[in-house]
Formats: sequence, C-alpha cells, structure tokens
Amino acid sequence: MAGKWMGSLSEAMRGLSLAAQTCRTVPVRTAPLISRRSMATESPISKPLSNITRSVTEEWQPITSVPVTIHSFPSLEPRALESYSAKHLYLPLRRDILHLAVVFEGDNTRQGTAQAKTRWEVAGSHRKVRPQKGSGNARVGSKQSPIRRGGGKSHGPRNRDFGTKLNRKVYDLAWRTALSYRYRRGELIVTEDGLDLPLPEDFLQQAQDGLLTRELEDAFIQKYVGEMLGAMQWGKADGRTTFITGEERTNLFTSLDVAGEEGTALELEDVDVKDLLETGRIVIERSALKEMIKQHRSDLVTSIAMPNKVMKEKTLASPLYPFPHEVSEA
Amino acid sequence: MMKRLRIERATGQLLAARPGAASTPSIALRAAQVPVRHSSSSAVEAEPTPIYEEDGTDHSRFPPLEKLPPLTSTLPSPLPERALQSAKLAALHARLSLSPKIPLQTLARTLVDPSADPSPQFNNSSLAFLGSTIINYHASESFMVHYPRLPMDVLYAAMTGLAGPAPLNRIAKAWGTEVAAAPGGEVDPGLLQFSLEKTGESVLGFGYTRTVVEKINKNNWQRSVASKVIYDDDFGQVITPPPQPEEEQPAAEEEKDSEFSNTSSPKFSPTSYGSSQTRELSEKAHANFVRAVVGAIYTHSGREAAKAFVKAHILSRHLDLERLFAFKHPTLELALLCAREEFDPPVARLLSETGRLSRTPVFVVGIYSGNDKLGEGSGATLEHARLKAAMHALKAWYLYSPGQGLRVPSDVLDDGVKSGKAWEPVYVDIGELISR
Amino acid sequence: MAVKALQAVSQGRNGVGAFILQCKRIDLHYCDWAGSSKGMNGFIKSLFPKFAAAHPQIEFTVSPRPAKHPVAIGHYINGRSKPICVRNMEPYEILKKLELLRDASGEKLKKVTKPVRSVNESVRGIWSPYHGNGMPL
Amino acid sequence: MRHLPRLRGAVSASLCCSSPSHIRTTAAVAAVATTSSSTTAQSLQRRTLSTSVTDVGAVEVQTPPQGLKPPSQKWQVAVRPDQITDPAYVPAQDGLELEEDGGLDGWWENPANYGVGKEWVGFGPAEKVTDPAILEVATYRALVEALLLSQNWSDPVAREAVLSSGWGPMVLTTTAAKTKFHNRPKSTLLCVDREEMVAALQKHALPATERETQLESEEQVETAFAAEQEVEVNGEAETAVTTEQQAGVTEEAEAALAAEKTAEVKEEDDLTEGVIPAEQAQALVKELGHEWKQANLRNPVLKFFAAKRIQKLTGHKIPDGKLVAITTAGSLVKELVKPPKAKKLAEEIENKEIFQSLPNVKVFPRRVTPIDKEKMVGRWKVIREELERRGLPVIGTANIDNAIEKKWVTGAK
Amino acid sequence: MEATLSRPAARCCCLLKTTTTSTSRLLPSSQQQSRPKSTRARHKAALNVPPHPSFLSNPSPSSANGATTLIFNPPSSAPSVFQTPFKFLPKSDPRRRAALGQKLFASSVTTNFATAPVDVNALPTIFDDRSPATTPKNHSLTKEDVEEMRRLRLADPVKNSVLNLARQFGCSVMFVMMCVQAGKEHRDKVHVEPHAAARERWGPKKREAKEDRKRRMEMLMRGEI
Repeated sequence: MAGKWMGSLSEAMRGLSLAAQTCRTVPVRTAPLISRRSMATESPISKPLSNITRSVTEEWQPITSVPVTIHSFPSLEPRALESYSAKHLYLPLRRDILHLAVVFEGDNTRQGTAQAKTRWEVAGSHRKVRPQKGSGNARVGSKQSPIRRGGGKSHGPRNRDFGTKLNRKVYDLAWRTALSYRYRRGELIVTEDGLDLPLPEDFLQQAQDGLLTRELEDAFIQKYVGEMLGAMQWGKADGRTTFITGEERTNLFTSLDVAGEEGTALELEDVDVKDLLETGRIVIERSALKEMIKQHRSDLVTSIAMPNKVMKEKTLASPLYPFPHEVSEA
Repeated sequence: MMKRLRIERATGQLLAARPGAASTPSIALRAAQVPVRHSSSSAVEAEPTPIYEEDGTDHSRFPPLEKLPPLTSTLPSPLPERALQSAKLAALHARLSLSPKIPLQTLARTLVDPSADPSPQFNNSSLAFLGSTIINYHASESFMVHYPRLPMDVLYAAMTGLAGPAPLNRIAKAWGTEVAAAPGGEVDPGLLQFSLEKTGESVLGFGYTRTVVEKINKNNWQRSVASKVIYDDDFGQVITPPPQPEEEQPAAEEEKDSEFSNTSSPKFSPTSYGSSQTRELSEKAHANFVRAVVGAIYTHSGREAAKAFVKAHILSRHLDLERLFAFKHPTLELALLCAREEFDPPVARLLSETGRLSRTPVFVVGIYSGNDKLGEGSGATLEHARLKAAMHALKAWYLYSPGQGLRVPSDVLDDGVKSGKAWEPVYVDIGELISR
Repeated sequence: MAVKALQAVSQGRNGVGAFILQCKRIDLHYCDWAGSSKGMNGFIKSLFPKFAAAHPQIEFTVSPRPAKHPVAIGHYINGRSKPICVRNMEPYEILKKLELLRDASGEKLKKVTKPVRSVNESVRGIWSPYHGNGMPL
Repeated sequence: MRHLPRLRGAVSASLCCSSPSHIRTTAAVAAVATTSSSTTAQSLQRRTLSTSVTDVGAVEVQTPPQGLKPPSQKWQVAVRPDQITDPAYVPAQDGLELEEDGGLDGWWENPANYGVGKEWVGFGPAEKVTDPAILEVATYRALVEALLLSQNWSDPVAREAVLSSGWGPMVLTTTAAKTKFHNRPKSTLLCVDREEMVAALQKHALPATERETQLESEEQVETAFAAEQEVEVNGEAETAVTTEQQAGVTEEAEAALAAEKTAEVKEEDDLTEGVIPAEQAQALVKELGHEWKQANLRNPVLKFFAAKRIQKLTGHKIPDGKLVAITTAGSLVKELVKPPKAKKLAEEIENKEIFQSLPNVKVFPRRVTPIDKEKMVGRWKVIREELERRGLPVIGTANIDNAIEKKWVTGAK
Repeated sequence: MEATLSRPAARCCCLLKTTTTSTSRLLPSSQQQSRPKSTRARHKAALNVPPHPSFLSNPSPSSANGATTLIFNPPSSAPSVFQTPFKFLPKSDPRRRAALGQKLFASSVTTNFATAPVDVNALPTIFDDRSPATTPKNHSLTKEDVEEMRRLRLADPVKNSVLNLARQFGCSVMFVMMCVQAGKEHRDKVHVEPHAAARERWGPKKREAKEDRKRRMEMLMRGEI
C-alpha cells in the first residue's frame, strides 16, 4: 500500500513536471485554410499515466469485468450500472472470425432455388429435326439440343443448398466479438427493458380514430422519427441505428418500417452477426443483451453435466448501481 | 574589360532588398497604392454581377483557395508576405540549395521583372544589375586568366556565350522556372512575372551611349576594338539609350488605369505569342531572374557564396572556344604573327597524302616555322589543307592556356587583404595582332 | 581583318557544377469517399510527411479530386509530366511509385546502349590513319 | 401505452392512396365555384376512411392537436355550371387551368400543422458544450459531486436528485472548485474535504427532495409540465417501474421518479440561466491547477456518477468502452476536450498540422478547378476581361445555344 | 608513302585472330561459313602483328636501377587545338622547362611525333609565290627601283604582271602592289571583263559548282569543315 502511495505520489510529481513545460513550437505556415477548434487547455495535460511500461511497484491487474450503463430510452439518462465479464463484451477484435461468421450466414441465407431446364426436361418430341444428309445444312439431332434456340441449358443452375458449416464455438465467439467491437467503439447502447418509441399521444388518438390518411400518418412518422433521431445524432446523417428488442414493439417497428432510412428495428431472433456490424450503432434493451450473450457463450460454459458437482448458473450481469444492498433491503 | 563592382550605383535599392527593409516600405507603398487602384476598379464592381465575387467566380460553390486582401488582383505584383505561403518558391529555394540566410521574400522579388512591376522597390532591376556585374566579373576574369591570348572579339563572343542573355535564359529554364501568363497581385509568387505589353527599363551593364548610335545601327558601321572596350557593354554590344517616354512610365500607367475605368479599352491586349519579339522579351526576363538571384546571394550571404554559385551554375557550363573563331586571311595573319614574334616565317609542308589522282584525295599539310611545326590540317585540296593548318596554328596560339584552375584575382580579394599580397598574373599577353 | 568571332551558347552539364533534380513538382490527388483512395489517404497521413521533408526541392501539392481514382503526377523540368494511377495501392507501394517519379528524368523511356554520353572530346582524339607513328608491315 | 393501429385493409389503403387526387379535383371544382359554403358536406374520403362515422361537428370540436393537425375535413360540392350566376365565371378548358385547393402539397411547410419531436431534449442540455474551460470545470465539479455521492451518501432519493440536477446557481460550481482533493494513502482515489460542498448541495440540490413530497401528493404537477415532457415522464415512469419491479423495490422508485421530475423542474430554469460563462470557467480552471488530473479513477460506480453528472452538465455522453480505458481525471478531461473526428482528409491534416513545418507542401481544402489554375498563373483576369468585352458569360453558359458561333458568322439576331 | 597500321588496331586484330581460330577449332561444322584457306592464310599473315616497339624496347639505362621509364605513345589522331605547339609556349611556361619537354620536343615537332627526329627540310613544301617564305628577298630596293617598277607596270601591265615584277625585283607581291596600282581600265580588261564573259558562259552545273566552292571556302574559314 505504501508502495502504491509512493507510486501515485511520484506520478503526481511527474505530472506536475510535465505540466510545467507546455510550450509549443510556433508553426512556420500561418493562416490555416480551415478554421479549427481552439484547444486551450489541451496542451497542459500530461500524457495519460497508464503507459505501456508499468512501474515495478504496481502489480498487473487485467480487466476482468467491464461496466455497462443502462439508459432510459428517449432521454438517454443513465439509470443503472451493471458489470459484464470481459469475455462477453471486451474481447479483442478478430476480423477473421467476423468474416467467417458473416460468410457463414450469407451462405446459409441463400435460398438457392434457381433451376434451368436441361435438354431432357425441355418439353417436346425428340424427333430428328432434319435428315442427316441431303440438305445443305448442318446435321441436327433433337430440337432440345443446347446449341439451338429454345433448347435446354447445358450447365444451368439447379436447386441446391449453398449452406456451409461453422463450428458453434467459433460462431458464438464471433457474436461476442461483434458485441465487443461495438462496445469498445462506444456504439453499443443498452436501454432499460420495454424499449419502444413514444409517439405523441394525440397523434395516436387521431390515428386510432382514423382521422388521418395513411400518407398523413407516414409523413408525420417520418418527420417525427427523423427529427428525433437527428436530434440524438442517431439518424441518417450519423449512419443509421439498429434497435434490438426482445419481442416486437408496434410503435418502434412500424415507425422504423416507415422511416427506414433512419434506422432498423429487429427482434432478437432475427438478429445476425452481420446486423450487429452494419449500422452506425446498436441500441439493445437489457434483457435482450443478456439473452443474446446467454445464447452465444458455448465456448465459455460447458454443457457436460458433472454428477458430483452441482452446476450453478452464475449470473451474467452483476448489478453495481443502484447498490444491491439498497435494492435488497427494501 | 574587367570592371570593378560599382555597388554604390545600386545601394539605394539594395538596402530595400533585405527583407526587413523590403517589407516595411512595401506595406507603406501598397497602402498608398490601394486606394488609387480601388477608385479605378470600383467602376468595374459597380456592374450588377450579383452572385459573382470581384474575381468573377461563384464563392458559394468554390470558396477562394487563398485568403487574399481585397483588390489584390489590382496590384502589379504579389505581396511580399505571400512568399511564405508559396510552395513553388520554397521548392526553388531548396533546388538552388540557397542558404537559409536568403529569405523567401527576396527570392520572390527576384522573380518580378521590371516590365511587370515598374516600381524599383518591388521589381528585380537592382538585384539583376548587381548580379550581372558579379557574373560578368567572374566570367571575364576566368577567361583572361585561363586564355590570356584570346582576341577581344572572341573574348566578347565567349562572354556572350557564357554569361549573355541566351545562356542565362537556358540556365533559368534548367532551374525549372515557371512563367506567369499575366503578372498580377493574385499570381503565385513562385512564378516568373513579366509582361509582354510593357517593357520596363532595367539598368544592366556599364558603358556609355555613343552619339552615333542610330547611324551605327542603321548602316552597321565597323566599330574598332578599342572603342568597343571603352564605350560598349560587357558583351561588346552598343548601348542604346532608353526611349524618352519610358522615364515617366509609372505615371503614364496610372493614367492608363484611370482612363480604363471609364472607357472600355481592353487592359490586356491579347499578345501574339511565339513571335521573335516576345521570345526576346522572355529571354531577357529569364536572364534578369538569374542575375537577380546572384545579386540576392551577394546581398545576403556575401561575395564568396555568390562566387561559388556563379562557378557552380554558370562557369561550369561547356563552351567550345574553338568554334568561336572565324578567319579571313589565316596564312597572312600567321605570317604576321611569326614576324611579330620573330619566329622563322611559316612554311607549309606536305606531311602525307593519299589519292591525289582519285576523286577524294586527302592532303595533310603541316606548317613549320624553322624546325617547329606550328599546326597541321588535312583537306581535300592542298589549298584547303594549308589554310586549315594555318588556322590550326593561329587557334593554337590564341587558345594558349597557362593551365587550368589558376588563381583568379577574386581569389586574392579576401586573403589578399589579410595577407597583404596582391594577385600576380601567370602570363600577360602583349595583345592580339592589330593590322589594318 | 584579323579574327572574327562567331556566336555560340554554352551547354549545361547537370551535375558538373551543380545538380538540379529533374522532378520539380509532384501532385497528389485523392478522394475522401472512394475506397480506392484508402491507401492514398493513409499514405498522405503516414509516410508522405517524411518523404516530403526528405525532398525539399520538390514542390508537392495535395488536393482532393472527388469521385476519381487517386493519382500521383510528376512534373519535370523538361516540361513533360508522368501520371501514375495508384488506386487500391498500399501506402508502401505508393511510396515506391513516388520514388520512381522522383528518380525519373521526364524524358520518354528510351534504351540506353552507350555507357557514357558526354560533350567532352575524347582524350586521344578521333583516330585518323594519317597520324600517329604507325609500324611498317 | 397506446400503440399505432395498422388495422386498415388493402381496399381502404388503396383508396387512401388514391385520395389526394380526389381531394384535389373536388377542391378545384369548389374553387371554380363561387364561395357559397355548405358546411355539412360529407367528404367521400371520410366515409372511406373512418371506421366509426362521426359528423363534421365532432371533427371541429376536437382540440387542435399538439402532434398533428389533420387537413381541414370540410368539403363543398361545386355548383353546377348551368346554375352559376357569377358573370366572371369562365369554364376551364382542361385540367391544367383548374386551380388547386387543399391537398397535402405544401402541407408540411406550415409548422403550425404539426408539432414534431424536434424539441427533443435528452438528459442534459440541448446542444453540447464545446468550450474547453467549461468542460474542465464541469469535469471537476462532476468528480467532486461523484466523490461525495459515492462515499456513503446515505439517501438514494437525494442521490438521484443530486445526480440529475443541472448547473444550478454559480455558488455550487465555485464551492466545488474550492473543495480540494487531498491525498489519502489507503484510497485508490484521492478524497475531498467535503463539508461546505455538502452544505452547498443540501442548500441547492436537496430542497427538491422535500419539495417532491407535496408535489407527488397532488397530481396537477402533470399540468405544470409541457405535454411532450409529460410523454417522456410517463415513459420513464413506466420503464422505471419495470426496472424497480425486477429489483423488487417500489417506493424507492416513486421517490426516484418524483426526484427526477423535480430535477427536471430545476433543470428547466437552470437551462434558462444556462451554463456558466466561459471567462469565469477560465478563471476557475486557473485556480484549479493541474495536479487534480493525476487522480486515479478506478471505481466503476464513481466513474458512472461522474459520467452521468458530465452528461447532465455538458451533454457529452461518455460510452462505457471509453470509461473502461479512462483511469485518471486527466484522461477524462482529454476525452471530453478532444475535437470531433474530422470527416475530410484536408481537415484532419489541418487539425493535426502535419505539413505545418514543410513549406514545400501545399494542401488544398477542395478540388482545384481549372479557374483556380488560371488564377494561380494570372490568366483568369485576362480571360474574364476578354469574355466581358465580348459580352459572354464569365462562368457557365448563359443558356446560349450551340449555334451562337453561327449567329456570329451570319450576323443573325 | 608506306601504308601504316597503328597500334590499337593491331591489338584488336590480334584478339580477332585468336578468337576466330579458337571458334573454328571448337565448332567446325557450325552455321557460320568457314573461310577458304587462302583468305584465312592471308588474314593470319596480315594479323600476325608484333606489339609496339615502345613496349618491346628494353628499359633505358636510366631505369636500370628500378626507376620507372616513361613510354610515350602519342595518339594516332589529328592534333588538338588546345595542345599548344612548343614554339608558342612562352618563356615562363613550365612545360617548356620540363625535362620531359626537352626529351619529347627534341625533334621540335609538337604533334605527329616520330620515333626518330624527322628532317623537316626533307618534307616537300607547297609551292606558293605569294608566301614570303619561298623567295629570298632583298629589302634594299632603292627609290629608282621603285620608280622603274612603276614605269614598267604602267607601261605594259600585261607583260609586267605583279608576279613577274616581284620575281624580277626580288620583292614580295604585296610590296609591288603597294608600290604601284595598274589603271582601272587594265583591271577591268584583264580581270573583270573576261570573268564576266566567262560567267555568262557558265552552265547551271558549273555555276552551282562555283557557288559550292565559294560556300565551302566560307565554311572552311569558319572552321566548319
């Protein structure tokens, strides 16, 4: 402890000394062509103390758990804090695994129903078109021959399954890698359960009374969603937004069907790794995130039942705030 | 021939060539000029051009790439402080490996020809004058030390071939100098600026204007070598006095500007490019640029740097002196030469021949004086071979060199003053043959 | 009478007194949006500053050219130019191309057969059958 | 919560889609007719659309909507041409001559027709604070308050109130700036001397908590709010309730809800008074110094508090992934002050000053057009002057057809 | 004049010889045509050249004690202009003083050195009356002689041509021309008219040839041929 204190004190001293000399070399070229933001207080900041070469005094503690803030949806107020395992949300980026997963999904989503008729499937008689010899023309067999117009296709597409295989553990790792990627970039926003889009009350009333034509409704929803997401900097300008909920929420899903260029809404079972990687950010409700991780951790939890030791389901997310004791005391 | 540097003839403007001095008067003068130009060009702006800015383009779509003070385009040459922004200029500075003591503003000023900007505060006339004196001084001293027997005319020709406008023009081109299409304040200062309409006056070379210049030019009179040395410039060319109206040219230009504002006479007349006259103008401008660079080097980093620069860029070029000679009576001249030098009279002897009766005979004739062979030549006839031998002997005489890499007077200039011993020539010739 | 003088102009020999790099300008064009400019944009940010600092005698201009492939154009003292399209190239490949542009002379590519090209006359002169002390056969 | 009904069958939908043209034609006829209004005209559209037939009166009785004001439902049938008395009546020959009336074109240009969620205000000020000094002060204050809250601040309701309170009066900020960190060995994070800060908080932030009681007692607090806030509040109330139900706590939830309502009340007048002025912020930054930036931030809850406070004060949302990496107050400030990522390469070069020390490099912010090239070599003024002398457009072709040269040659007008 | 073959050519010919023989021995029946024996023999004989005597000559006594000897092998090319003749070197020139100069220029021949000093007088001169070198002069012409010269010349310019007078009085042609000028009519009669008449008779080829000759002379004077 004392050693740690000395370390922090020395860090503070170093920071002071670094902060003392804050002179910049005056640039040769002047009059920048683009006006830039003034960063007056940026220079005195000493470089971050978590540097690569650690001092001997402080011991190496790897990051085992990462915090996840639970927001309330329309006003993004942080409401609660949970801690997830680093193996769930803080994995290193593995492009190769993500590529494997995306290709795997793409292969398996091909329906592969294209089919062309071969010469044996083309209807018609197989009589010889014209005698072998005598006519000055080329010799012809049946009129279904692939070289003739109306003939069959020699190497046409056939019904088949394009699906490929991917090890489950790899695929699950890809899921959590995609989530971790989003988390690291700060593009994973977790909201409280019941994520839905609040539409104005009287508008809903009018819609229910049927006072509005369909195009009125759609135009209003487009305006509403567009301006709301635009104000949140989540809209089209900032590369859309993917909302993921446990089950279908009518307002959210209908509105985003209408205002498709602002974002998409997906139910949990419709989500793929590719969807997680596509838009500007992922907005997912708490339970959906838990479920998603629970479904895709086959490489972490063993499925083998051990008779002698009891398998206790360790909780995915341990709540940090509101403080558990407050919650429990009530 | 070797004339000393008369720097005091240029000092007044040389002081202005230093950046600190250059900037302050420049700002003052610009400030003085702008209102005048403003009034002249305000009429143009009064025309209803709603979306266009004063440069006629749509700034809403294409904002200007460089923030220029208003009415910059009405100035004759770019502002000196813009030199710091020009990448061309910096690249040129580094390409010539100039010392950092030479500021970019001065380099920018060397690129402004008097024809573009008449005011001597901003054009390169003074620097070019200084540079021309330095270049000609070093060229002539190297010739006279290394080839002491060169005849005067050939010396003039050699000077023209090494330091005249034509070679300097080639040097400027070899430096990658780019030319501005029309000079103006908005032009990139890294471009050589000269106008093909106006001819700015520039002081170049010493000498005096003869009273009979126009007669000499009209029916080209023979000029004696002595008179060339006395009167004409460093290249033996007659100095023609500048025409009278050139004197108050800036005022006249102001007149032209102001009257352009109310009448619609074109400011820039479309000039016919590629004509001999425009070619000569551009050659002059390029040569002045090179001279001005040398002058700038002398001004900022001293004599030695200027000398090294001249050696590296101008004196190092290849000039075949043998091709500069043309004779009239070589045999007679050689005879006179031998007589003067008290050699035995030259005799042409046949050294070898082949095919005398064939269609293509070759005679090799040597010219001997006493037992010494002076020269030899081979020709298809005895007469040709003899003449060639005589010319060969004469060239061998005139092109005598005491050796390469000799000390020239400028070497002694600096260590001579400290060691106190003057420069002594290796060989002094009594002079060329003067006859009839 | 005496000697008349003919006019001649001296020939430059680059590198004898001073050496002037023949590449005087290099333009870099990129596109902010297109993927083929990815390497070029990275190059401009990463490798290009060192290259430009190492070659102060070359003028560099960097300007966007939207919806076009990235190009590096070298301009030479003899007035010719040499454009190279660097689409989908990695920064180090682009560096190679820039070095090519820097080392080029701007002339059209031609086969160089003679080891030496010089304006100086040879020391022993041009052989002539009428000179030298031959040997009797 | 009420949902958006999509109960329409295909037929009605198709009719709806065909309706605007229908409106337009009827309206046109009406426009042609003289202004004799028949108020009780039923529109074909309403018959097709409305599932329950209500009369026009009901439509007019309805309160002018906050969300959307539907186009006027009144329709008038045009008078037959043979019954027209107006002498100025000229029958239209074709549809193009008919005036248009009603319809939906130009409908959305009138903001009075709808109030859309453009006035969406999240948790925190509407627009982010970008002034570095203010950001630094806000960070410091957020850290102080977060410290106070994290180190056994008992009452969760009060904690919520403090967490979601705005800038408040200037006193809070100044006291926060005055409360200095002092080093304590046993804590990963430096501890503050807390007394006067606590007092200030209790003086300014906590009255909310005892105001909240009687506010909660009577319900007209809803009316005190603007409607769209009301919507949000409802939403938050429900969500909060759901969360707390999972946690198994209820009255805490009411407290927190009420507290944040009051907090919003405070936040409103705070926002009206706005953030602290920049020059005061700079003064505070000067007196803060830099040593506090060495403070270790390792406690996630503390970071959560600080992040929430910062979002409330400045509108900057610090995502969790970044929070993990942030271990000191200095890195937190740096994260906030960092300018937004440049979209264009030229801007990035300009911000990073990559070529500032290289005079032989010229970076152009936009495409260099041919006109720019002409300007650089000075030919543009010549070209322009010549074009103007010939009466030709300087830029663009002023709709001069291709045969203009032929006209010059032939002299045709 | 004997046909001479200078050393570098000989050296390369030796190389040629060896290579040809070797190849012919290596691949007798290759596509390259083999020469008939007579030619081959002649070539062998012709190409069988010993190295230059300057290389064969045993070292001079000066270099007997291990000192280096100088083998001076002048270029077999026309002398360059920049190679100043020995006689043109000023007294102060080191080249004149150098012992090497003494040795090399012993024959006082600057270029086209010979192994043995050539006897210059043995070389045939190109006969030229106008050259003052050929005829011995007496520079002691009296006033009477000049008067006589004038009289003769004016009396019969045809018979007493300038050349004859120069021979008769033993002075140079130029001196005669300086002393007396024949009348204009004589000049026209003798020089101008016949030349004009002759020019009239010239055909196109001859005129062209004359012009070419004139042009060639100008080029010669400019040193272009």
